[in-house]
Order: sequence, then C-alpha cells, then structure tokens
Amino acid sequence: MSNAEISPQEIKDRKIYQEWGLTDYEYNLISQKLLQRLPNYTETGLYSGMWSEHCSYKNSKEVLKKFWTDGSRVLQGPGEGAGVLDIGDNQAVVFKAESHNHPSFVEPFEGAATGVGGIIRDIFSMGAKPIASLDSLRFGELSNPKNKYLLEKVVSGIAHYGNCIGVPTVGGEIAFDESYDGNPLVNVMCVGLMNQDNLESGLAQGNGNSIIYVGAKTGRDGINGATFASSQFSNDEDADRSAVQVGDPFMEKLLVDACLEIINGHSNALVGIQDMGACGIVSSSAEMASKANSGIHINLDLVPQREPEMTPYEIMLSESQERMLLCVKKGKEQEVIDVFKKYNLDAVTIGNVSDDGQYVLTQKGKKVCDIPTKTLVDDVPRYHHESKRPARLDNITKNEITVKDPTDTMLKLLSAPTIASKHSIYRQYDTRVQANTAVAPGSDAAIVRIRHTNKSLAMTTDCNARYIYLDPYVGGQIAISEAARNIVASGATPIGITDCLNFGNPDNAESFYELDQSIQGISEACKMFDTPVISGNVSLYNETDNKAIYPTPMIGMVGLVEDNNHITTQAFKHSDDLVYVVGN
Amino acid sequence: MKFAVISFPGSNCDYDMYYAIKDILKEPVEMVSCDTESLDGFDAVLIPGGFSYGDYLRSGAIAKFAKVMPALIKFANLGKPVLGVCNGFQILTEVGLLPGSLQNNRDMQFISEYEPLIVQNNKTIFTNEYEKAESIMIPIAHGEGNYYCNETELESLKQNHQIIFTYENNPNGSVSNIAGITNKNGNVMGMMPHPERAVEKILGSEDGVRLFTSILKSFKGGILVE
Amino acid sequence: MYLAKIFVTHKKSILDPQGEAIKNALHRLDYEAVENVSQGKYFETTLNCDSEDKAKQITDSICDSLLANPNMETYRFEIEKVGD
Amino acid sequence: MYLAKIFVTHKKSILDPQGEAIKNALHRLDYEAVENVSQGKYFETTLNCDSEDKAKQITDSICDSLLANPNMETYRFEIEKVGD
Ligand SMILES: Nc1ncnc2c1ncn2[C@@H]1O[C@H](COP(=O)(O)OP(=O)(O)O)[C@@H](O)[C@H]1O
Repeated sequence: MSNAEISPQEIKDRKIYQEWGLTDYEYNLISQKLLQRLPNYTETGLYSGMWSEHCSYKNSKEVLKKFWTDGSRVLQGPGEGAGVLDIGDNQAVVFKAESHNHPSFVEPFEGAATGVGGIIRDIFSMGAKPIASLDSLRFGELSNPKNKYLLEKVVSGIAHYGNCIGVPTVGGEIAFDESYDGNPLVNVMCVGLMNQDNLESGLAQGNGNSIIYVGAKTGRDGINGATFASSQFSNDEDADRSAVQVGDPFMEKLLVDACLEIINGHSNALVGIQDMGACGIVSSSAEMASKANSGIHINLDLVPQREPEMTPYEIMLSESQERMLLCVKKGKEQEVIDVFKKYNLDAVTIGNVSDDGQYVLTQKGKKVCDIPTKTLVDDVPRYHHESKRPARLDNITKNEITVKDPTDTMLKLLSAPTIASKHSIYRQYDTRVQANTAVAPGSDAAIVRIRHTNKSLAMTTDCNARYIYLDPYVGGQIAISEAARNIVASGATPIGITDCLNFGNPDNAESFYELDQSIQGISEACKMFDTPVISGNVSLYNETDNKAIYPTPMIGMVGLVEDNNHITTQAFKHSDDLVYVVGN
Repeated sequence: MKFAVISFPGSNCDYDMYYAIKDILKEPVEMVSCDTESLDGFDAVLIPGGFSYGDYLRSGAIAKFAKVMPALIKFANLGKPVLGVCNGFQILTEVGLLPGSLQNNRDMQFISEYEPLIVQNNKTIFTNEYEKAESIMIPIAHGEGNYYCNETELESLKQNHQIIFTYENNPNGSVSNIAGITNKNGNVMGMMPHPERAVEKILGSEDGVRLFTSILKSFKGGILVE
Repeated sequence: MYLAKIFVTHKKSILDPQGEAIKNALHRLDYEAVENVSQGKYFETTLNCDSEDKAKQITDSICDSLLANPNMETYRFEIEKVGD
Repeated sequence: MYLAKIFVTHKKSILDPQGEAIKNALHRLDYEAVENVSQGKYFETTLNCDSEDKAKQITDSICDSLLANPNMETYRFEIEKVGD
C-alpha cells in the first residue's frame, strides 16, 4: 500500500521504474515523448508490464518477422490468441504453444498446471473447443534430486489440470541435460477444433459497449509475473514466491463451456473475447482496445477481488488464473451475464469502450490512470540486437566414436532418460477423454479423430536442442523435419506449426545469433514442407547465473489425415513382415 | 429405450457417454442437468466420468448433494438400470447406492491405460452379451480408483455375485482386483474403467459396446438376472 | 462467531495409501526414525452462530454429511469462540 | 518413541479452490452459518528417537522437505512422548 504513495517525481528521481524492468531510455520515452508528463505509480506499473518482453516481444519482434506465415490454409496467423488453419468442411484447427518455465521452477506443480490452463484459454477464446494438449519438457540430469523433484511435480501438475478439465494430453517430448539445471523448460501446446463461422477475435470496439469481466476473483497472484518471465533467474528464489499462481481446472471447465455457449449461441451480443494471461487485466483490455483504435474506461471498484485493499497496480497486473475479458454490445449485457450465471460464474460489467482512445482507470471516484491506449501496446520500442556467431561453431571437433560392445552400448543408450520410454510420464495423463484419441502416446505423432467425419488431426512436439546448439540454422531445419517425419509416419499431411522459442539473454550477441539463425532455419524448412508458422511464444532470458540453456525452439506441428484408413502406428505388426530403411 | 446422461459441473465424459448411446447404440439419449428433479420417462440412467465439482474434498462427495439425487435414488429403487462410470462409480458409492469406497491409487498417481478386465458375472443386465471369464480391453483413467470395502461387505459381494469386472493386473490396489460391482439387486452398476471410450475400432477397442447392448437387450427381452 | 477445528482421519484398520507413500518417500530420504505416517484432513471453518452448542451441532452435522466418509474415516473437532 | 501431530495449512493470500468448493457446497446445503472453510492436511507420525529435541528437529525437517509446500503452505506441530 505504501508504494501507492510514491509520487511521480520520486519514481523518476529514485529510478523506481528500473526495479520493474523499464530502462532509462524507455522511461524517458514515456515521460518526455508519449505522455509529456511524469507517469504516476499506477501508470508506470502498467508500462513496465506491457513493455516487458513477455507482453510486447520488443526484443524478438524483429526476428519473428522472418517466419514464414503464409499458405492457403491460414485463416489466422500470428497476432491473435492462437493461429487458425482451414481443414475443409467449414471446420478449422486452432493451436498455439506457451512456455511456463519460470513459474514452474519456482512452484513446479502449480506452475505447470497454470501453464496448461493458460494455453487452453488461448484456444477457446478463439471460439474453438480444446481437443488435445501436448507438452515439451526439459530438465537437468536426474542424478540431481532437485531435477527429479521438478520432473515429478511438473508432470503431476500438467496431469492434474488436463485430466480435470477433460482435455486429453496426447503427446509430448522430454529431454534431460545439465544445461537446464536451475532453468527447466515447461512448454505446453493446445489444439482446438471449431466451425469457421465461430472465429472470434480479441477486439474491444464500439463506443459505449461494455467490458465484462468473467471468472475467478482477482488476488495478488503472480503480480509482475511477466516481468519475472522476462528476467534472468536468480538463485534467490524466495523473493519470487509471492508470485505463486494457483490453478482451478474446475472453474476453467465451467469457463470453457460457458464461453463456447456464448460464442455459439449469442454471437450477436459478443464483440470480442480474450483471456487474461500475462499482465492480467491491463494486457487483455489494452490489446483489445488498441487493435480497434478504441479507448477503454474501467472502474476498478467493480473488479471482483479476493483480497481487501488491493491497489490499482495490483488489480491491473495480477495474474490470477481462470479469468476472461469480453466486449459485449450495449444493452446485451444481461443476456451474456445470465449465461455465466447458469454456470455459477462471476460476470461483471467493469467498464466500457470509448472513442477517445484513452486508457482510463478510476478507483473510489479518483482517476488513477489516464494515458493513450496505443502507448501501452503499439508504441513499445523495438530493439535491434547485435548478432555474433559463437566461436564454438567454428571450432567443432568431430568426435570419432568406436563401439566396442554393441549390445552394451545399445543397452546404455536405451537406459538414458532422454531416450528411454516415457511411459511413466504419459501414463499419468488422461490421453483418451473426449473419446477421440486414435493414437495415444507411445507411437510417433498422436492422432485425434474428428468426430462425425472420416478425418483426423495428427500432432507432435519436437526439438533436439543439441543440433541447434551445434548449428542453429540447420538445427532449426532438423526440428521441423523431425516433426514432419512424425506427422507423415502417422499417416497425415503436415499443415502448420506453432513454436516456443526458449533462448538465453538476447543482449548476449551469441544468444541472439542462435535465435535469429534458428528462426531462419525453421522458416526455410516450413516453406519446404508447406507448414506455415501460425502462432508461437518467446521465452528469452533462460539463464541461471549467466549460463544459458541450450537454444531450444520447441516445434509443435499439426497434420491432417484426410482418410482415417491412412492412420499408421509405429509398432511392428506381424512376424515375417519385411523391414525397410528409407532415405539416405 | 430412453437413456439419460446426468451431467454435473465438472463432468467431462458426459458427451463421450452421450455419443456412445446416440451414435453406436443408436437409442434416444438426453443430457440431463444434475439440477433436474425428476427422471421420469427415462429407462436407464448413466452417470459419466469427470471431476464433479472439481472432485475437491473427495471424488463424488459434493455431487452426492445435487438436486437430482433423490430422483436417482428413487429411479434405482424401482429396479431400473443405473450405470456409473469412473466419477459416476465414486458418486454412487458416496450416495450409498453401492457399497464400499474408492480411495487413492496404491502408488498415488493418476493412471491412464488400456487395461484387460475379466468378466466375472455375465448374468446381469449390464453384461449378458459377454462370455463368463472373457477378457476384454477397456481403458481406465483415474487417480482414485482403488476400491475398498470391509471383509463383511466383500464376503457379501462375493456371495451375491456382485463383483462384475476384475482387473487382470490390478493397477490401482483395489480389494480383490475389483473393477466393477453391482448392488444386491443387480440394477445399479459402478465401474472405474470407461466402456464408453471403447466403442469404436478407431479408439482401440470395441469391447465396451456389448455393455450397452446388454442393457438394451435386457430391456427389450427381459434377461434373467442371477 | 466460532471457529471449528476439524480432524478427519483414516480408520486405523484401513490401509492408507497416502500415509504409506509418504512413509516410503521419507525412508528414501533417509528419515529412518519415522515409523509410521498417517495423513488426514484438517479443516478450519468459521461459524456465524450464537452459542457453542449450536456451533457443535452444525459442525457435527457437516462432518457427518460431507467432510468425512464414514466408510473409511473418522472425525473429531474442537470449537473455539473467536472475535466478538 | 514420540508422536508428532502436524498441521499444514494454506497461506491466507493464496487461492484455495478446494476451500471455496466446500464452502459453496455447504451453502447449497443450507449451512448458511458457515462463513469460511479452509482445508489443510493433518499428519500423525511416530518417531523412533530418544529425545524430544531430536523429534522436533526431525519433524521440522520433514515438514520443510516433504509435508508442506513452502510456496503455498505453512505448518505447525506438537510433539508428545508415547509408549515406553
Ligand atoms: N513429456 C511427454 N508427455 C507426453 N508424451 C510424451 C512425452 N514424452 C514423450 N512422449 C510420447 O512418447 C512417445 C515417444 O516420444 P519420443 O521419445 O519423443 O519419440 P520420437 O523421438 O520418436 O518422437 C511419443 O508418442 C510421445 O508423444
């Protein structure tokens, strides 16, 4: 509370904004150019969240532009909650991946669980029913008990959320390497299915239309989570613990059902819908408004709150889970609220759209923020980073390996955790709920059939970070090729990808080189396979004590099975069948 | 034959059950909210899997107070077929329509797997289309499927042939490998495995279909129940 | 206002998979001194009623009907007056 | 031999969906007097060690390392001498 008293002048003089991740340059840009006055405490907080890498992609936008995002199936490319591809018969597949690395390190069970919850919200806010999830996990070696603990908790967190909400976790991948010590990767991908007519977007427009808040109450959970996600891990974990977010998959199940009912049955009332992810209310509302060049006015007293005496800053940046923001046509509010009521969910009008372009917050009758909406979203500086080819790439020595005892080597390989069966992991995931899973984990890609058609979707997550470490460009191509092989081997045609770019600090020119080169390699391969990049997520600053993880651009690929008779599984089927090796 | 699928907040296999009846058994079926107070007009009631009310506290504990419960108990006491699968089984034990309880799996982990089951009793309205001692493949997916009842109850289950399905490899620590039981009357069955997920070849097994055709057949033909 | 502290524990005669799992985990962590572990549930509820008897009666009733499963669990509770 | 009674409870500021779900269920059952419910864990462990101090030390350490999640929970315990 006392922080709210800090005056604009003090924020400037004591450089408080630095603690929140804004640089001097950024602060000056805001105060001198964009506002031409000093931002107050709340406003500074909003900028620090919205201008974080996690929300703004200010460090990665420039390289993300290099992704190939075209293709005849693309109905929605990067930019919305998730990407959308046409799969014929007026249906579409929606998918995206998301990282929850830092929260999962701090609190592995809830961190992983809320990662699943977040990506599922991205999918149904597009108007799609979530039909499957996959994961992609990295931990340090299991000889370290801490890593074992993280693995167990992360897997049970994913299982808890996915199993309870009833979205089957149908596949994934996992690898262990000491470069992930102290910085595990927890990436989750969700796939949804929809009728093309139901495509929604996160828009807030139309002067006087209402902004409706739905779902869980706002508490002090994960405040400044986006800023944490965008900064290096420190060994001082304790300080971060206030940030722990707790997921409630039961509440989210109700949210999915209620939101889909509104999208299907009340689309005339609905203008836009978006989930509250990183940076909570501010990012969802500001993004929705800025896309439509609108302003937005919110009365903070109306926001459902779990804890007393929350400051505007805390309310706006809280990352409490299971919340959605809707823009609803004036006069239709009750119709929408009634649907949520039926599901026992809180739905409250907290503000409205305006045509003045301003982002205005009031609390107890006092204006606590009044800034141009655009400055939160569109005026974020983009950074150009220096890229330097790491010296190691030019000094690669070839390792000649001679195998003396093939049986022994084979057994050793098969018992390496990265290679060994992942059965003990996916056995904890409900892989068959929704009764559409044709191929569960244990084969190549997973296959989920589309009910009442003869078609299916194939999906896989892949990335061999060592290859990217050894050659980011070719490694990126290999990641796409591996995913495509898994899709094709299952009987499907690859149609598109999502990604999670897990890298080190972009200010480090060598890290940035890895990011830039692997994106180009991925993009090149995507063109070859006709699999556009339709969504994705960036997680930079994956470093502990200045040591970066292996560059790990996880790829999530989806394929289409046009005829279910083509579905193929990995297992050998009959004795005496011939075995061929194809390729060179 | 008209089926009701009772949907609770948090049920997530309700539609799987619904489609198994509608598309595979091809009989009339309706989704019924757990707030409904009457089950008049239905010939069978199905309680699906999922996490009713989040399964907070204990699986099925909160669901037992849903508004539909008096009607369900009445329906069961009339001798009409009631099938609870997974969370449905847990709910039926919580309301006392079936004996015993389901506790945490032996190794405390959720288990999702195709499991071979043995048909112990094929003279019921739920299993007359199976052979006795037949082995069938049905998937399980649960964290609290470890069936427990005391010695006396177990003895009585055995005496009355109420143990319908057992696991071949007891994955969860259930007493006597129990996977599914009926009440004394034989008209209420609870089972942890999901027959509604094993009704099409593309899903990996069709062994669940005969459970539903058994219900239909006994309804139409009046099968003798032991 | 009354505060009820409620303990729901596994019946002794019934194998408790949770307690077992924890004991095994503790032994793996070299806590050999731990002979036995049982895990139960502990609830705190605040009750807005005007007598201790009433509070007892409500608590008993919610334990019976919801908080404990009589097949496997037993319960006991303590009531305290709190606030004004 | 010592008996440790351990209470693990949710930190106040952290979302407790379980407590909420139980409270809502009780309200639906017309237990309007119930203002608040929190669910925690209650452990009883028997410890084979020869001093109360040692028992305290072990209990503290197993709470920290396994029984409580310091991110979201707090714990307290009582030690009693039992048996011979
Ligand atoms: N973390 C995980 N979660 C779920 N499924 C997994 C996970 N890791 C591996 N799998 C599943 O195990 C199988 C083998 O995976 P993987 O070892 O990555 O095979 P491949 O290298 O052939 O792609 C696949 O079906 C995959 O989906």
